[in-house]
Amino acid sequence: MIAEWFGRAGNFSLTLLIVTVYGLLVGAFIERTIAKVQGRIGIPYRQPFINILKTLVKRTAVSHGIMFYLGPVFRIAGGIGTLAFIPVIYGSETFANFSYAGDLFLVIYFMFFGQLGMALGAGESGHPYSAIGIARGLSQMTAYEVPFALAVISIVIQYDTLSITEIVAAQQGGWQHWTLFTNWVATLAAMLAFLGMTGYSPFDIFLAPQEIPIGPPTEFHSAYLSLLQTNRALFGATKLVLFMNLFFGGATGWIELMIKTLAIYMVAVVVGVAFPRFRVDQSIRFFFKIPTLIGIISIIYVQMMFTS
Amino acid sequence: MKKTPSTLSTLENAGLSAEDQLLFSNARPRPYEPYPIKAIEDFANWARANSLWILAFGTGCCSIELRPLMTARFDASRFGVAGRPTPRQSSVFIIGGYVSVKTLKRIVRSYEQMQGPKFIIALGSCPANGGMYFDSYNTINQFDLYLPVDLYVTGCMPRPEALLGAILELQDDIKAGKCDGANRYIEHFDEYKANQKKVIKDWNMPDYNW
Amino acid sequence: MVEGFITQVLLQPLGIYVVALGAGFLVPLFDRAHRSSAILLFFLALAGMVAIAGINLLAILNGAAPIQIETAGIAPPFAINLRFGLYEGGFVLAVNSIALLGALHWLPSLRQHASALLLYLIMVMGINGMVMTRDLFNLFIFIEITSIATYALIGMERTGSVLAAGFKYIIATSVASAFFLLGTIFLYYLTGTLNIDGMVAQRELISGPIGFIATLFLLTSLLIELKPYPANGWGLDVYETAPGGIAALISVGVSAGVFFALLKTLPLLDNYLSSIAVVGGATFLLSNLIGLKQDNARRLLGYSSIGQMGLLTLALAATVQLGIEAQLPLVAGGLFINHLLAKAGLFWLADLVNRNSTRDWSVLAGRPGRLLLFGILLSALVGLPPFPGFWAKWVLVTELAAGGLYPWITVVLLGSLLEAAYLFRWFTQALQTRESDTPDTIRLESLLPVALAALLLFATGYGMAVQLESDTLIMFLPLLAGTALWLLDGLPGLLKSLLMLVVVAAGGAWLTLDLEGLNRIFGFILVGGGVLLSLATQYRSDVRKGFYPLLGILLLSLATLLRAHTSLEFFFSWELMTLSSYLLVTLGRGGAKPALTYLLFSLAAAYFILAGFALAYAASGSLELAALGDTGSSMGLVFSLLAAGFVIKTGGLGVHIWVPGTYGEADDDFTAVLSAVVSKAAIFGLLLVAAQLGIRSDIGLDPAYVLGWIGMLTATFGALMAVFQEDIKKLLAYSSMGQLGYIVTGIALMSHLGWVAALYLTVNHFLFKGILFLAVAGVVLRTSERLMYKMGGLIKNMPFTFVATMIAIIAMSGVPPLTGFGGKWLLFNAMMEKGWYWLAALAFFSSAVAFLYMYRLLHTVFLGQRKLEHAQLREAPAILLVPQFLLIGIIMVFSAYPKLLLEPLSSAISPWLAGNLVWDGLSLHTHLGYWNAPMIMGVVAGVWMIPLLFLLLMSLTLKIQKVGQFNIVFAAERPHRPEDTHFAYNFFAHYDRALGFLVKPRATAFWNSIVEWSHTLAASLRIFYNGNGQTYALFIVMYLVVLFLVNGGLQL
Amino acid sequence: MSFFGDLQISMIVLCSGLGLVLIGLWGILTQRNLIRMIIGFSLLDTGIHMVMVSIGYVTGGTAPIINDDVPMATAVSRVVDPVPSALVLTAIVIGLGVTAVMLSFAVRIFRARRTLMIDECTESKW
Repeated sequence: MIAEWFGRAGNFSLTLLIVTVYGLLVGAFIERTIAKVQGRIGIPYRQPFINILKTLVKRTAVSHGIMFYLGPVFRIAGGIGTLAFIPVIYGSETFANFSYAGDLFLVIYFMFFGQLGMALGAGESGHPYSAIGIARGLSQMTAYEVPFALAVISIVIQYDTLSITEIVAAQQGGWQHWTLFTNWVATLAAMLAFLGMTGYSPFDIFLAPQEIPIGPPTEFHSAYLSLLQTNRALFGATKLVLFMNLFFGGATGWIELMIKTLAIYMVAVVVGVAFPRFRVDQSIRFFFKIPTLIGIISIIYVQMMFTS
Repeated sequence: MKKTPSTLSTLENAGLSAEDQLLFSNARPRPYEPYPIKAIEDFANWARANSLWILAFGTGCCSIELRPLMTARFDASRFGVAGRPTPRQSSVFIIGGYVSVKTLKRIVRSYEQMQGPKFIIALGSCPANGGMYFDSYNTINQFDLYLPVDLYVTGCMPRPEALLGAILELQDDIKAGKCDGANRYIEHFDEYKANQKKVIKDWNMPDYNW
Repeated sequence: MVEGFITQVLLQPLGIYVVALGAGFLVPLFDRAHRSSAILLFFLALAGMVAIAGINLLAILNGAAPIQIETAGIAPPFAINLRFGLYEGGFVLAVNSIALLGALHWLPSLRQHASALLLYLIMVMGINGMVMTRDLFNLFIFIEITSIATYALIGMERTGSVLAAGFKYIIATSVASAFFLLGTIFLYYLTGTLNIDGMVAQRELISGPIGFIATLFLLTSLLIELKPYPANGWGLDVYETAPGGIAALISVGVSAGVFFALLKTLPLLDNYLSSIAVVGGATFLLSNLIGLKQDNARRLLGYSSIGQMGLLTLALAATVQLGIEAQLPLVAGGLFINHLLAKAGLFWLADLVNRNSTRDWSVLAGRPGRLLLFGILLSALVGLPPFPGFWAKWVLVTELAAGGLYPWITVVLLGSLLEAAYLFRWFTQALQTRESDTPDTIRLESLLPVALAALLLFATGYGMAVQLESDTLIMFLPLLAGTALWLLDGLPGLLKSLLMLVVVAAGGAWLTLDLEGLNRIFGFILVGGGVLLSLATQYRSDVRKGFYPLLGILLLSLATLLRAHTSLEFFFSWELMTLSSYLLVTLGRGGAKPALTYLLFSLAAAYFILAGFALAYAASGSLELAALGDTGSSMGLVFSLLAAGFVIKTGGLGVHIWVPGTYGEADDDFTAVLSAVVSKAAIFGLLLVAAQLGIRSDIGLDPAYVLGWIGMLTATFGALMAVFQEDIKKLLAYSSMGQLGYIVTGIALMSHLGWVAALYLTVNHFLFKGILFLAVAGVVLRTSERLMYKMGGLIKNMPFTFVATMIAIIAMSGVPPLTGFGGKWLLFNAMMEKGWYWLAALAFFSSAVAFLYMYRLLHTVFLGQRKLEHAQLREAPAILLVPQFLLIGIIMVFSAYPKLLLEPLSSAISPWLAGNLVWDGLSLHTHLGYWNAPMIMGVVAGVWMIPLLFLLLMSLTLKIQKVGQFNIVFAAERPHRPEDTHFAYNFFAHYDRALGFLVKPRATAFWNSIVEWSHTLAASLRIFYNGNGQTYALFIVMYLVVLFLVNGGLQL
Repeated sequence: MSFFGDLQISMIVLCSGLGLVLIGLWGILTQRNLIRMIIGFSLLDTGIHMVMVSIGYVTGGTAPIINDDVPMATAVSRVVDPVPSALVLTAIVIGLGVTAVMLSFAVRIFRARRTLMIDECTESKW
């Protein structure tokens, strides 16, 4: 029993390592890509690692209180935990993580864990901009959650299961079985929600570096910041893996995973470099219009196509 | 400057009202030691040198030269340089040109809020000797009386190439472990503070802005 | 000889007249000698009348035959005869007793006027005669005797307004008497007899045009005497102006006599039953509606009196129409005795308080004893338990339903609601202290008659309960406990609190521990939870007069609610719960006004439930709760009515407007009980109804589906409204509303999984909302603030409260690994299983919105910038924290091992909805997904601990300086004041800009317009009461004409 | 049979009684002076008494006294019904009482407010 637990934990640590490193590399890759578009060379691939390292080796720090201290811990625990409940590689016992503890529903709700903890930490910093950033972030979250929920419901109807493993299993056997092709409406709704979820432009007002110096984490620094930076890469990659599993047929190997997630990420990047920023109320209204409509259509669509 | 070990463990915060005293920390800053193992310290310095986050605070007209640094022509991000909107997360403070007394107050506050190790590059002639504003009533002439400067870049105003060169030089200095401005500031805290207070008349901040 | 005289004459019913007349003659003589001796004689006579009535009634109750009294030893029809049967005895005893009490009350004035003694005796004797006589002409004489005595009593007051009102009264009643006389003589012409029994025996002779005219005159006269709308302005004027003692006796005594006259002549008037019912119903409804507009206390009582007589008339006509005369004593008797005691008591009280405007009754504020009396009388009048009116209305409504007279049910319930509205508005006004009030000068002993009336109400209420129910002891247990605690109300607060807890714990355990299934589970929540949360009441050591007895009643009535086997038992406990919780809310700082809204919505809910139970009884013929399902074709309607009632009580969308005020203004510790415990009673009711009715296949899915939508919309809008609240308690109130919405949806699913979800959510809501409200109680105690933006940074002062709040909020939010996730997971699975996809999507949205207010609560109160004046605050008292941490313990256990909770829930549901939860080890499986709570708990603990350890390790290499609250980056400036640095006020302004249009107060506007419209309607309906005696007389004549036309007068 | 023979005496009394009732009602409803209203009431009362008497009257009947002239056996068809007469007596007494009370009210109202107009006594309303 104990050995089994250690085994699982070990396997998961491997997954965690790969996904984190991959997430950091993807971040660098995107930065470099954008730089190339702008005619620059861009950061070296090692830059995200150095950044984390640099913040770790800072020698001073201040603390605003216990929740401030625990905020980053909650945040990264949210990221790691979310990954822990997602099977990363289809058909691999090693990289199934702890996905047998809970289903898709668990993953969706666990994504809030880190955000809530971080919000509390940022709140205790006492900086008004943190609170403003959180208020904006939470508000926007309620909006993009709607098309996402509709898309999730749509695919749950389609595959008649909440188990991510089974959803991936149902998409095996060729690209034509991916949700992207069998239920493109739901995928479209989910990808629109994804734009909000990544926090890239045009939905990045809750970070707004110039207006509310990067919002929630504005007071975090040193080792706290290193945890947050790690989580940003890890959590971003985790969301990509989740979307890949739900809509793009999952992955049977790491290479497939990397190609697919990079492709999904590029959607957000392309939209992000092309569009200016929405105000919060504008982005909320945006999500309640077209994306929600598409989400609603996806449920009607799936009921017509798959349940008769 | 000679070292004056402070006798008090806390600061007076004389500039604050009794009410405000409760709201600000009155702890006296302490210098930090390098890592005990040389290899680790070198590695840490390498990381610090290759990830220079600049506080986005343009204090004077030379700050105009900071912008081109990130553009395609100079692309400082190659060297790990990035802008950061909050002093908490920044490690390099580039004093962009002349420093008025009013700005000095904000510079001091922001600098103290940065977490060490932290570095200052003084850009242009003005921070060094007052430059063309040497006889202005509200411009300070010698910046390093108030905050420790790690590197000066002269010129009025220096080209971005000069600034980029300064950054590379700073990286070399950091890697060599020569940039201990932050500790110097703390070790000579009382003198620095006295100098600051000499010019800043409306001192309504705590003595050290944690 | 003397002994013979006493037993043969005096103790016979006729002795009443002997005593009254004899004393009447002697009183002036005695008065010559000494005023006091006359008064003594007067009281002796009244007491004698009570005694004679009582002795004879007792004999009849013991099985003696009704006493027939023949005058002059000649049998009817050649002489007048009287009868003293069960009905007569009851009425006479009641009237005489109230007359005795009234005389006690009126004693100070009686001392002034010796002739009043005589008139009073004559009046009472007249009423006795009206009740007992069997001769129509003799009835006329007694009516006139009573009237003349009344006129004279009114005329003794020499102010212009009383005299004017008296004159109008004389004109009206004289015209009515003239009609009576005409009717009598025509009846005599047709039947050749004046004896009512004789006429009834020859009923067939009373036909044709003359018969029609004769009965029409008789009917009109009696109805007019009962003051029907709109021909009753003269009655109102007298009620308004006459001294309270007289008004009371007119309202209850004279009206009772006339009512009895109608009762005994009804066999002659059987053609007009529908007219009588319509007149009664319309009078009840309309006079209660018009009462809304009234702010003169006595005139208000007048409207209420008229309404009550209308209800009695309606009840009489309906009972006869349905052929259920056997129920008459319960229905008419109950309503009558209720009206008699309550109304007389109120008139007396009005006399003592001596304030015309109901607003000025605020002199009673802060006088618990007086308010208690006032409240008892009002509650009785409205028909709340345990008073006779409650039982009578129950029987009336169930019988109306059984007879299919549904419109009348609507009239009765709507009228009752309107009456409750203005009566309890009055009570609300009495509760509010005003600066300008001078203390009232009521002497304690002068309250004796009022107190006796209140006591008699309890006694008669219990008497009726015994008639209707077998399990009365258990039903009355909460009241007994409450009374016992009330007697100890002088003790120090902490001791009382302790006593209450002991009583409730012992009583509750005795009542609920042998329950099974669902009831057992709710027993733990309602009683166990109630006691646990009530522990916190110890945090206040002040006296809190009335608080502990009421809380005891409330919690024990929740226990008896669970024990109920019949719908009557259920409804009794339900109403008791409503009443006690209402009174508890009024004890809060600003509680009086919101409590009124709460009461009215609760009563509306109760009336829906009553109507539902009545229909169920009509359909199944049984009062057993278990028989609710045997209601055949009316099942859908029964379900809808009952569900509507319970949904109102959960604060469903549209009828939620009572929630914020009630939860906001009630005492802080009581709010916890109200939200965490009392609201679950509605959930229990809903489950009960769903179990008996909702799951039946023949009911169709539609009502349940509608219920599901109502629940989910409530959840969504509750969350949205909570987002924009600045008041911490109102925020939690809206949150409660929303959370109960999920539970309602869970119940509406009508599936095993759905119900498990609903029950799980119920338990969870109890756990976290109890913590939250208690935590808030601590915060409010320390800061004396309820507006969140005026707080901030309290985590430094109140870390334990913060931890409790945070854990409760995580448990509420649905974030794993705490209990909230299980509820959301179960609900989502159940909804998907059922195919309720749109509701599932809405649930996602509303649970996301919930994050906004949850974060706002934590941030603006505990995080951010602390105000200077809060720097020295202490942690909340330990006694507040203990229940919170006990609840946290339970949350933790259930989070890690939900099987402990889910297994009993599932097995409690299985009797109704087959199915069971599929377990694989500790992992719960549904059709769609799986949930392994212990493992999730383990993983989360692991992934949380590892970064924490890492950070701790890194901290060793760092110099971490703890800093002050202003040591923040503030764009190179320094913050100036915590107030302008704390981002808290209008926290979600941007959200308001985007979605604020959804939460414009439409429901409030709707209900306000309902109030406004009903006031406008009332204003336009009372234009008939222009104060002119001639107009009133015209209405009387018109009444005759209308009755003539409506009953087909033109066809003759 | 003469014309008057057809029109029975009781019918005349009945009709005039009912007429008086109507006149009395008219008086009560239209006359604003309290005294006139009381007179109206008296007329109404009297009218009712006449109606009562007329109902008991048997045309050509004798006084309801049982003696040798009117034996028991035939009394019912020959005598006037005595009951209405008795009732009328009582009713008159009561009517008198009511009228007296009304008049005393009128007096007191006049004393209290120096008017006898009923439409000036409308302060209690709505």
